[in-house]
Amino acid sequence: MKVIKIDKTEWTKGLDALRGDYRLFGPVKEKEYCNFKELAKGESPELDMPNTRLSPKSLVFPQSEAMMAYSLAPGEDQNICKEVPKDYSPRAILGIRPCDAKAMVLVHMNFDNGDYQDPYWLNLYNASTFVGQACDKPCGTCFCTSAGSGPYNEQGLDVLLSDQGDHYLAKVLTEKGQKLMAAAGWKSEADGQALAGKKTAAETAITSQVSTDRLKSLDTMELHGADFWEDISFSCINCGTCTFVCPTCWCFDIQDEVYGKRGVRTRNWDSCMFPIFSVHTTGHNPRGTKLQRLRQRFMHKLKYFVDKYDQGIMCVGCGRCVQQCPVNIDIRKVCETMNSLDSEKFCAVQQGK
Amino acid sequence: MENPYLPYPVRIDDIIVESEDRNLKTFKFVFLNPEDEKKFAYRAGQFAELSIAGKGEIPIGIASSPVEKGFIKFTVNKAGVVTSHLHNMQVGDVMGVRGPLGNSYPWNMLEGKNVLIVGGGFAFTTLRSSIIYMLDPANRPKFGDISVVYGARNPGMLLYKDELVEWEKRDDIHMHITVDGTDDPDWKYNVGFVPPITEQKAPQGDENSFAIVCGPPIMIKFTQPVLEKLGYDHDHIILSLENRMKCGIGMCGRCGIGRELVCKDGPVFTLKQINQTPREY
Amino acid sequence: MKNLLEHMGIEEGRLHFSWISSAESTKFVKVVSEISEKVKAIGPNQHFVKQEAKVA
Amino acid sequence: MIAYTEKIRETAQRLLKQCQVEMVIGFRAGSMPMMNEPCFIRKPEDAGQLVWDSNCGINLANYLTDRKEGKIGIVAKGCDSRNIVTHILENKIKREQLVIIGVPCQGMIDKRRITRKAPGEILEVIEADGQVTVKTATDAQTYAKADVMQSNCMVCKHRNPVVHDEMVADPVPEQTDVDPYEDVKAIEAMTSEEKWKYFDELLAPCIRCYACRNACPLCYCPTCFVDEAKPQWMGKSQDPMDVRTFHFLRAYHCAGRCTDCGACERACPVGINMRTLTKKLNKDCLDLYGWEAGLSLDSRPALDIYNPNDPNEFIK
Repeated sequence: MKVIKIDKTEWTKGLDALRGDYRLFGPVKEKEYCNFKELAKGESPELDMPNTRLSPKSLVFPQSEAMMAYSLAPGEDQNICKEVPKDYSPRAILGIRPCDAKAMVLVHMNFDNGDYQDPYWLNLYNASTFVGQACDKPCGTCFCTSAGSGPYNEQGLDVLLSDQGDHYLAKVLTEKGQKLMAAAGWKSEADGQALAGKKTAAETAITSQVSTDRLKSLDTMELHGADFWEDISFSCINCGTCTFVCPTCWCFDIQDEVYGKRGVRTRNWDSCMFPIFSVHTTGHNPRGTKLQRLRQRFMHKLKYFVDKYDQGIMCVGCGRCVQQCPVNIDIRKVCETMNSLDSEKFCAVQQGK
Repeated sequence: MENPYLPYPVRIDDIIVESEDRNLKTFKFVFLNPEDEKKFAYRAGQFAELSIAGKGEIPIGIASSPVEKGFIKFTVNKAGVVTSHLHNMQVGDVMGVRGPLGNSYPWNMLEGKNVLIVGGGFAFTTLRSSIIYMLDPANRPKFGDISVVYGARNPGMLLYKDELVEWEKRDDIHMHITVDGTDDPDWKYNVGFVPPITEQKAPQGDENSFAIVCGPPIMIKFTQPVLEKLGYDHDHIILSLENRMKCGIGMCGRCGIGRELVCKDGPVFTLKQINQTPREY
Repeated sequence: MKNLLEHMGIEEGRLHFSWISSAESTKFVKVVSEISEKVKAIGPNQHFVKQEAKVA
Repeated sequence: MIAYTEKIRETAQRLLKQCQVEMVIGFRAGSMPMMNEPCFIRKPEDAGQLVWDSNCGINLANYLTDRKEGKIGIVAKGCDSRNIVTHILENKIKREQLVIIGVPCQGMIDKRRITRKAPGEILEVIEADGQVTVKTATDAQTYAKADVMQSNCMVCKHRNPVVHDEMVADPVPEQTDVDPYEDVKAIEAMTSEEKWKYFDELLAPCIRCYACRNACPLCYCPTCFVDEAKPQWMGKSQDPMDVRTFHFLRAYHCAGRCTDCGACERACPVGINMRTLTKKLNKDCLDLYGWEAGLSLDSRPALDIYNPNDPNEFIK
């Protein structure tokens, strides 16, 4: 597809033009951290940042979302759930990083699972045009290149922007992207040669890696029963930080809330780290200990998902959980430990590496 | 896009108290919109989310059978927030049903085979659905011998008593009803736990026989070796699992046992399949 | 509890505690009247009220 | 710090070798700058994993709740030891089960404070002689450690363990010229409207991951009030009222028990200083009852006892 040169002087003008057709979302600095927010009029996305503190998953999967509403008052509609109005007008997601866009591709497989389609997630996803920004300055915790993504990865993006100093080079990847570029009035075609060099440089700058080659062939039950889980899970405090900051974690809870004679059925993010996630009404909990819950998280990401979809691990290497885990449980270390089961059983853990 | 979270509105048509402790009631629902009944085409062994506005949803096995038309039935144990509320509802009240959900008993595989049904307690619901389905005149020729071992704590806790009596009388189904204990001197059926009764009464297994087991975990645990002894292979032992669920359609993530989701890939699995999962149910 | 609520921005005088025996009817009337006066003077409560969850 | 580490390893090894303990709970080196990971050691030969520096801010008392081992060694700085005392008083662990390896503490580094100051991604943080050197790809900056400590450490008056069986060093001098409640007083001086707004803004970033609750050694309830379903006490959404209810009630559950160890603030992924709530309660407990949590095994917590002289002007 085409490569378009966007002079930085034309950037805000283009954004203003886009506002006619799209709601704009992008990273905004609030207090200490950048997070994805709807851009106010005249506001530009903060593109020069390491990455947002929270992943952009909330753009298509809000942490709390109304699913349906109902009346509890006597009448014809009493107790009948009805859909609630939603705004699925076109949205432009500006400055999403390739890892996070790839994460949406993985999550898509869950919300469109062949038998059922989740209308809330899919409608928002389909309404969005993803304008990604390539990462030229990856962090020490980034391991996207070994997690099925990369700083210039194009999966899940409609446009990929690369910062070239005084201008951006925009690689248009889809029809949707094409349409957005036209709406913004960015049209001066350029050759994309500069992109290849930058891509290689960015990939080389990624110093952190995980090995995933053996995960698929390893036996599920053997991994599940491995004795390293006690060591890995000891420090875990079972908070939901890793799951909430993760761009590929999609688990949710459904809750009814009543206000007088009306009620709303809402869904909220949930976390496999929380004991109530899996507890039965009888009080029996199949994952009642923190070891079981932590194991579920890593086994899901690094084994069950791998087996189920054959699309690699359910992790894009964004490094958020590594940076934000309060007790420094590092998925890279866990992945290595799992991947090297048997051959180097325990070495890595026992030496504290 | 169809919204799979949106329940079909139904009216409670009848409520039957099934057990003497009054904790088990069967609810008969009629769809408010007749076209919804067509969309709710189900197989025996599937479940649905019963949805009560303001309270939430609860996954319950479908107790009625696909051959019964015009209504659906669920037998519900009073336990949590939603089921307690449901038990207080009245005939005529409107609520929601979402489904059918999950796979079912593997009817294609079971055709032409002998079927042994082992059930305990209130998990008998989808088994009732299955028995009615198999005994339907149109379906009965498709199956070989049908045997049933069904147990409850005491005679007062047995579900669907009228039907049990009827099935007892038939000669195309072998009923072995049992209770853990009773002080009723007129009790004319078995006394004992399900596993030993199964061992005494159930037919031997072979490649033409399948066993469907549904009951509390403890019963399943002790029935498994009995079935093995009787000659049922692990891929001929069929179990229906329960796990905490919310969405029922394979999305919310909580009911996973390894890569399988109990709500969508199950709830029915062969023992052979379950052996390959971490059994987190 | 009172201190912490007021620390978070609930107005002083909105939360009251009292210890009244079932036999102390006059005290009960007195306390309730006093409290109603005070709370009326502060006006309707605006905080810690959830009309409906603000969710997407 | 290196001396501390060596002494901790030596002690842990000795305790394990002599079978005085089944396990030692301490810290091992983390995979990131300014992070160490809580860990347990069961074999004497593994004691070398243990480390000590100014990145051991997680409160290890959290890992003692209802532990079944007969004998546990635990590395404890001042605040950890106060929470161990609280745990013992609240029957979450027995004193006889513990061999407490006391560490006189000189304050923990505030990861966020340093990250804010650094011009880029921090690659390495080195501390020596009261100085902290922060290296990024492009430069290196040195700060006085006193300027980059966790804010609770800056005003800490109990750096030395209050209870211990071993000590890895001589006690450090306690800070005396600090006012622990300056920030609380600033809020107290606000009008109700200002206070409401202050907490609105403070709690706005909360994602209800419950890291604050779970990092807190006091929050050991088997089922937290936010998770309770029968009855359900509060909403589970991101509604600001639900978020505030959670923080308000959690703080209240810590009244008279909180040692201001800072674990909640440190654990928060979005940088909320929820200590402004717990500290208010600490201040009230000190002002009203002269009580500070976890200083002695011999006295019951302020809200655990009745005294006819308790101030009661709030009751009409």
